[in-house]
Amino acid sequence: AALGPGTAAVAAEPGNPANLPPNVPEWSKTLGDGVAVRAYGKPSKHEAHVIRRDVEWLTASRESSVSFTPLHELDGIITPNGLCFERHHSGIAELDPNDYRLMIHGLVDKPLMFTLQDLERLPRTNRVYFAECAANSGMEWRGAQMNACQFTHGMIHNVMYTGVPLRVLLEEAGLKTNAKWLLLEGADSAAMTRSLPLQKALDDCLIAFRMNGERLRPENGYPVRICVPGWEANMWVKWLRRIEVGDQPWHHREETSKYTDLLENGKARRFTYVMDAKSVITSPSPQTPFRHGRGFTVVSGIAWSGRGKVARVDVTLDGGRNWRTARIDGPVFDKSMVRFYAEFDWDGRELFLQSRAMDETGYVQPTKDELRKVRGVNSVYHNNGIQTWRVSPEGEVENVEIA
Amino acid sequence: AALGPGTAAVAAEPGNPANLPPNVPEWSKTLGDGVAVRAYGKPSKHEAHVIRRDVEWLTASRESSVSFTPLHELDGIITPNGLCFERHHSGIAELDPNDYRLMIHGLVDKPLMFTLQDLERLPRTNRVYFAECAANSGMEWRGAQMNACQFTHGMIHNVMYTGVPLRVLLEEAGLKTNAKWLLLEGADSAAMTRSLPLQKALDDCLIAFRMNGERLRPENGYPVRICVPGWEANMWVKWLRRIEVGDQPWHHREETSKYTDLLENGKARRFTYVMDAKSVITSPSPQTPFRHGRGFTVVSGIAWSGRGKVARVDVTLDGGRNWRTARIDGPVFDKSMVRFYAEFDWDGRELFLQSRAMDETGYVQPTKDELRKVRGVNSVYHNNGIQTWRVSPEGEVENVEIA
Amino acid sequence: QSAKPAGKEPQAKPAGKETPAKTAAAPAVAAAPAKVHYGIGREAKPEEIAGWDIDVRPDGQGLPPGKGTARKGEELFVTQCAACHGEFGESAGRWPVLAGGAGSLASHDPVKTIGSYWPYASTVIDYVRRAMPFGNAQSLEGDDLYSIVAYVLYLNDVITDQDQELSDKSFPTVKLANEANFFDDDREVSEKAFWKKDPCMTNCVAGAPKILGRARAIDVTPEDGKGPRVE
Amino acid sequence: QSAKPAGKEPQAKPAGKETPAKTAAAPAVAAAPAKVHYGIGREAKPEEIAGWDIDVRPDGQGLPPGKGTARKGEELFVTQCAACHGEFGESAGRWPVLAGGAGSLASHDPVKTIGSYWPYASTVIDYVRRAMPFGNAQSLEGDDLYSIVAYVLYLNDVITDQDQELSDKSFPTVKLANEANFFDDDREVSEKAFWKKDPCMTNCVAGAPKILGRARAIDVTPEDGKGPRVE
Ligand code: HEC
Ligand code: HEC
Ligand SMILES: [Ca+2]
Ligand SMILES: [Ca+2]
Ligand SMILES: [Ca+2]
Ligand SMILES: [Ca+2]
Ligand SMILES: [Ca+2]
Ligand SMILES: [Ca+2]
Ligand SMILES: [Co+2]
Ligand SMILES: [Co+2]
Repeated sequence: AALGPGTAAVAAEPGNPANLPPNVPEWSKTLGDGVAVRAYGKPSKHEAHVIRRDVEWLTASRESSVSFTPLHELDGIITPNGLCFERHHSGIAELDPNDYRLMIHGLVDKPLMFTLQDLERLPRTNRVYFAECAANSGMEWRGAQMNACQFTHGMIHNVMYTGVPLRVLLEEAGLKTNAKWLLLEGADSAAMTRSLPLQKALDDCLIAFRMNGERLRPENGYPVRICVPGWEANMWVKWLRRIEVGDQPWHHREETSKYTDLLENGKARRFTYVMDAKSVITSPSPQTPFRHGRGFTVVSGIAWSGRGKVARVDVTLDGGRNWRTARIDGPVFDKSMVRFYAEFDWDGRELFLQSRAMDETGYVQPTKDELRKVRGVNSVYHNNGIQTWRVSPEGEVENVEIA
Repeated sequence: AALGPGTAAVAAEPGNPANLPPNVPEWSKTLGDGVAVRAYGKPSKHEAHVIRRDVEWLTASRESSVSFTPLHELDGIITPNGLCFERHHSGIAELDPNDYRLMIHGLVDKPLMFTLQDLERLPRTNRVYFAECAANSGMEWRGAQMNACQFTHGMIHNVMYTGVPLRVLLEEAGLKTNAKWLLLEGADSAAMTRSLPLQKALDDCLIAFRMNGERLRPENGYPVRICVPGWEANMWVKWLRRIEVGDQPWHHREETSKYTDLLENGKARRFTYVMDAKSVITSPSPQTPFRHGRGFTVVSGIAWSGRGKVARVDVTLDGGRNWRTARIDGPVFDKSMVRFYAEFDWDGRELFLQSRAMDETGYVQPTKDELRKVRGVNSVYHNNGIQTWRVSPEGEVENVEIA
Repeated sequence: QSAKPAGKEPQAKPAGKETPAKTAAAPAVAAAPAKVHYGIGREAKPEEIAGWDIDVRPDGQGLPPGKGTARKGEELFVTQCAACHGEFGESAGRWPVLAGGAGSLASHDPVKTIGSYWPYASTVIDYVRRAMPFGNAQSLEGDDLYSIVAYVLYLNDVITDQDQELSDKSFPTVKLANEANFFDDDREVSEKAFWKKDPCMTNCVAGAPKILGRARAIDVTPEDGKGPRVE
Repeated sequence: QSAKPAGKEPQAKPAGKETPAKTAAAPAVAAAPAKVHYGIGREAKPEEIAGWDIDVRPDGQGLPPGKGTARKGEELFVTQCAACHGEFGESAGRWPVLAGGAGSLASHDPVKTIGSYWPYASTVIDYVRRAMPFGNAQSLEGDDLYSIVAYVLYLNDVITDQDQELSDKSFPTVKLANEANFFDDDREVSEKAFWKKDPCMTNCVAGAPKILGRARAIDVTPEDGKGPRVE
């Protein structure tokens, strides 16, 4: 109910009196499900709204489409596996792990073939990385379009991977001196390919077989994907079946037709791998408005950078007139999300919330207008402009663009 | 097939030739499930064996029993929510979050009542902690009994929590000067209670509402549990409904009849809260033997300490005659699991694998015999003795005790 | 030769009340005053507390009003408890044993019951009130509660007169025999040998390993479904 | 005024081959020699590689044997492709457009097709071979593949003679018009203004915020199910 500026109402206390003190609810009297009844557990039935969602009008078929992580319903920095956004080009390849093979060939001393069991005999490592689709926020280039944090920013997840450094496999095969590029190829029916510069391959790429402790999920490349830390998620080829070593890039469909950034003058950038520093306030946001009326409250969001660690996040309540540095809480890893909070006393007035990430290289997340000035509005990819949420006096939140 | 010592066989390559190169499998030709078809995802059907399991003979009913985390099938340090071990005393309480209330009363200036929404308006924090049941490895006091890492060590999980420091809530209520102990009480039909010293409550306890980013799972206390970092998991009361502040402990059933440690002379320790430093090799272990024959391979395990950070883990291949320091890989947090690896070239001979954790206080995980010397074999709880796995020349692994 | 963990992450203490005051964004339009209370949550009403405040302490704090005798409790126990715990607390099948075990604590096979092990009688009334009967918790109160508890204590030879009345007045005088045998955690003293400077790294044990026992031989790992029980 | 993150965690480089050699436990019974190769994985056989090595590069490396013309490709395209992409590559419904868009790249509504945008013809043969028809991937080879690709290039005015033969020999000579308009990522130069030392903290913009656009007005957020498409 709208009460006018500055008069935000305190919501009535939720709940069924029969279950509230002094009464004793049923669940405090009778037995619930026993152990191992839910041998592999899932969320409460009261959380059925916390799901990946897609945008029907985006593509012609769900097999080549994207589903979005419900960022507005998450906290901390770990994305639960069941909620990691999906981007498939021909649906989920469902491999039998016994039939899994990774082939490495081309400019190597000895072409090699690995089973999944083979990979697990090599020295492995555990790293937390974000994977962001370069098209994340791509629908916002021309202005505020999607009225939901899930759809403006949900093509990202942050996961702890276990895998073997790609470097180990390449050294096992032995690189020829003219080796400069790698072709990564998936086993899905898009046979997804990307060209990867050798230097990145030898730096920090992982041949990953686990996410957040357990096996990769089918929708994330089970049994093996590659992690290309800080670089656009399209390169993180899933269901990885083949790595060819070559002396030049392949210029395949995903690095020419797609994942090139068209500028205003009709020219296009290619090989734009790194994901620029970015942040977004996840709560409040259109799907999680303020329901509590005035008083002390928490603004929460995430920030990340493909160039290294997030160094700082600023938050504004007045649309960028004045900024305060937010509190980063929880682990700060290289090329990983961080979680930030900004607490304040809301007096019930209209707010224009924004967050601004800075990374350890000194890069500062630009405004959308700063970005458009350099790139125009046709780039599709790499939109890391600052997001504005308007909070109404009633606590409703909407995606707006402001001057 | 047994080939005798030193002649471990290399397993035949797995797989269906129709799906192996040069052939192109079905999943590289046809479309799989589209995005958001699995709105909340789950593991591959080929991972159906990676589940929580219980031990039927342990208790009279599954509603008061335990299920064990499949540690042997996990890596890294995050336990996926669906696989976190369960210990219920009257089954899973299934609360409606609208009906959730937390009451704080007793020796406070002002008794308080919080809704879930209230808790989320207070400053929150993200921390990774292990929760280990004090009865973990309790079946091994008298000797090697359970032939599975899941059952010898699976009453532990390691999770990133989001919650409000308990200190914040207590300060909001205002503590009377004679406040010394807290009673924690759950909303399940065991109305689980434990007494908590105020000092710990003000130090690092969290009123947690999220695990690994999403809401707590029902089996882990949805919507709110308390984290008591480094202390036995029985104190991490789930479905937390009430905190009473008092001037003395309550000596309730879970801190008298249970969770007291009976020594050989018939006397018993009480208030044994801290979980001592401990470790276990999760792979190879009886459920995940060596299937690869001789050659380079990886020993992997976890270590943790309720007293702080794990400082070091040693591994022996010869039953404790000689030790080498293992490689800790991944984040090292306070009162959290760490992951360790020890790679070596297996020549196919019989091995007696052990791991030994040390924490930053200088505590060294004892052998089972060292432990029995001080405590006898009737303690039930707090068995942190060094685990031995025998690896046969064929690669089979079994739980043994050795001299 | 000490391992260098790949990355050490100091976990700062969770934010207390001061943290947001120091570092959080105050509304740009007007700086938030440093605050003592957040003003979140509401006062809990006495009648609300009364409904949930069911705990009982050894000193008698929290005892509900009521009275009862073992004689009156026997029938209630037989109806509501014996199916699991046995008519005399000896247990039916694998459900918990409630009585017996006197003198067994220092033996190879200790039986820990209310009579043999528990330090405080208040724990019985607290626990039965909050958690029993299993599956019908918080159903017992007043005279029925005191009577059942009196019967359980009678089974344990804690009271020997079936007609002795227990009430919220008299209950704190009931003492259990084993109370003095509990002592607070002393591991940092009694187990201080576990804090070792330099654990042995080479030639720590003489001779080849000898197998003393194997879990396989005991053969109780699921799916076998047999074997001893633990608590 | 810079935030102090609660905990900074340096992630060391993933272990390379040297790491285990330096720190891993060698068998206590016999120290493992420092090794150059782990000896894990087996040699991939030439015929295995041949079955999976389907990529094609602009310089012609990887072109499969075969030849074809647009005239022969038309019928194949109509049967296998047109249901989605339209008879002339104009797209049916919301499936990708394959032709047209010439001169649109610098406009407000760029149409990026093979003819208008793609830099290399090799990408067409590579992609169709690996991924099309959608749902029946890796089914096209040899002359059929060359013919369909020739037809797609013909629809895009890349070749203008329906009978021009494309083959593994001639394919590398086919050039696309837009090749020169691609350049490598230059953000660190062209966007160096985004590396700011001290971003503005107070009074950064004059006046109150003015709303220029609202997602609500566009109203395409699910479940509405209408609105523009993106790639
Ligand atoms: C349907 C089975 C069942 C019934 C009926 C039942 N109990 Fe229990 N009782 C249990 C179980 C199971 C436990 C252990 C619960 C746990 O693990 O936390 C238990 C535990 C106890 C304990 C604690 C034992 C110990 O050593 O810690 C007492 C005391 C007790 N019950 C008393 C009673 C009384 C009195 C009644 C009747 C009013 C009763 N029980 C009815 C199943 C039952
Ligand atoms: C059932 C629908 C369908 C059929 C039939 C089909 N395609 Fe496609 N095509 C698609 C989809 C969907 C995509 C985009 C896939 C993705 O997102 O990765 C696509 C993409 C393409 C592209 C790349 C377009 C671009 O701009 O990047 C080309 C070229 C192409 N198809 C050619 C063909 C040819 C040639 C055939 C027949 C041999 C064919 N397609 C049959 C659905 C179809
Ligand atoms: Ca009380
Ligand atoms: Ca029995
Ligand atoms: Ca058996
Ligand atoms: Ca090739
Ligand atoms: Ca169309
Ligand atoms: Ca609408
Ligand atoms: Co890019
Ligand atoms: Co204890």
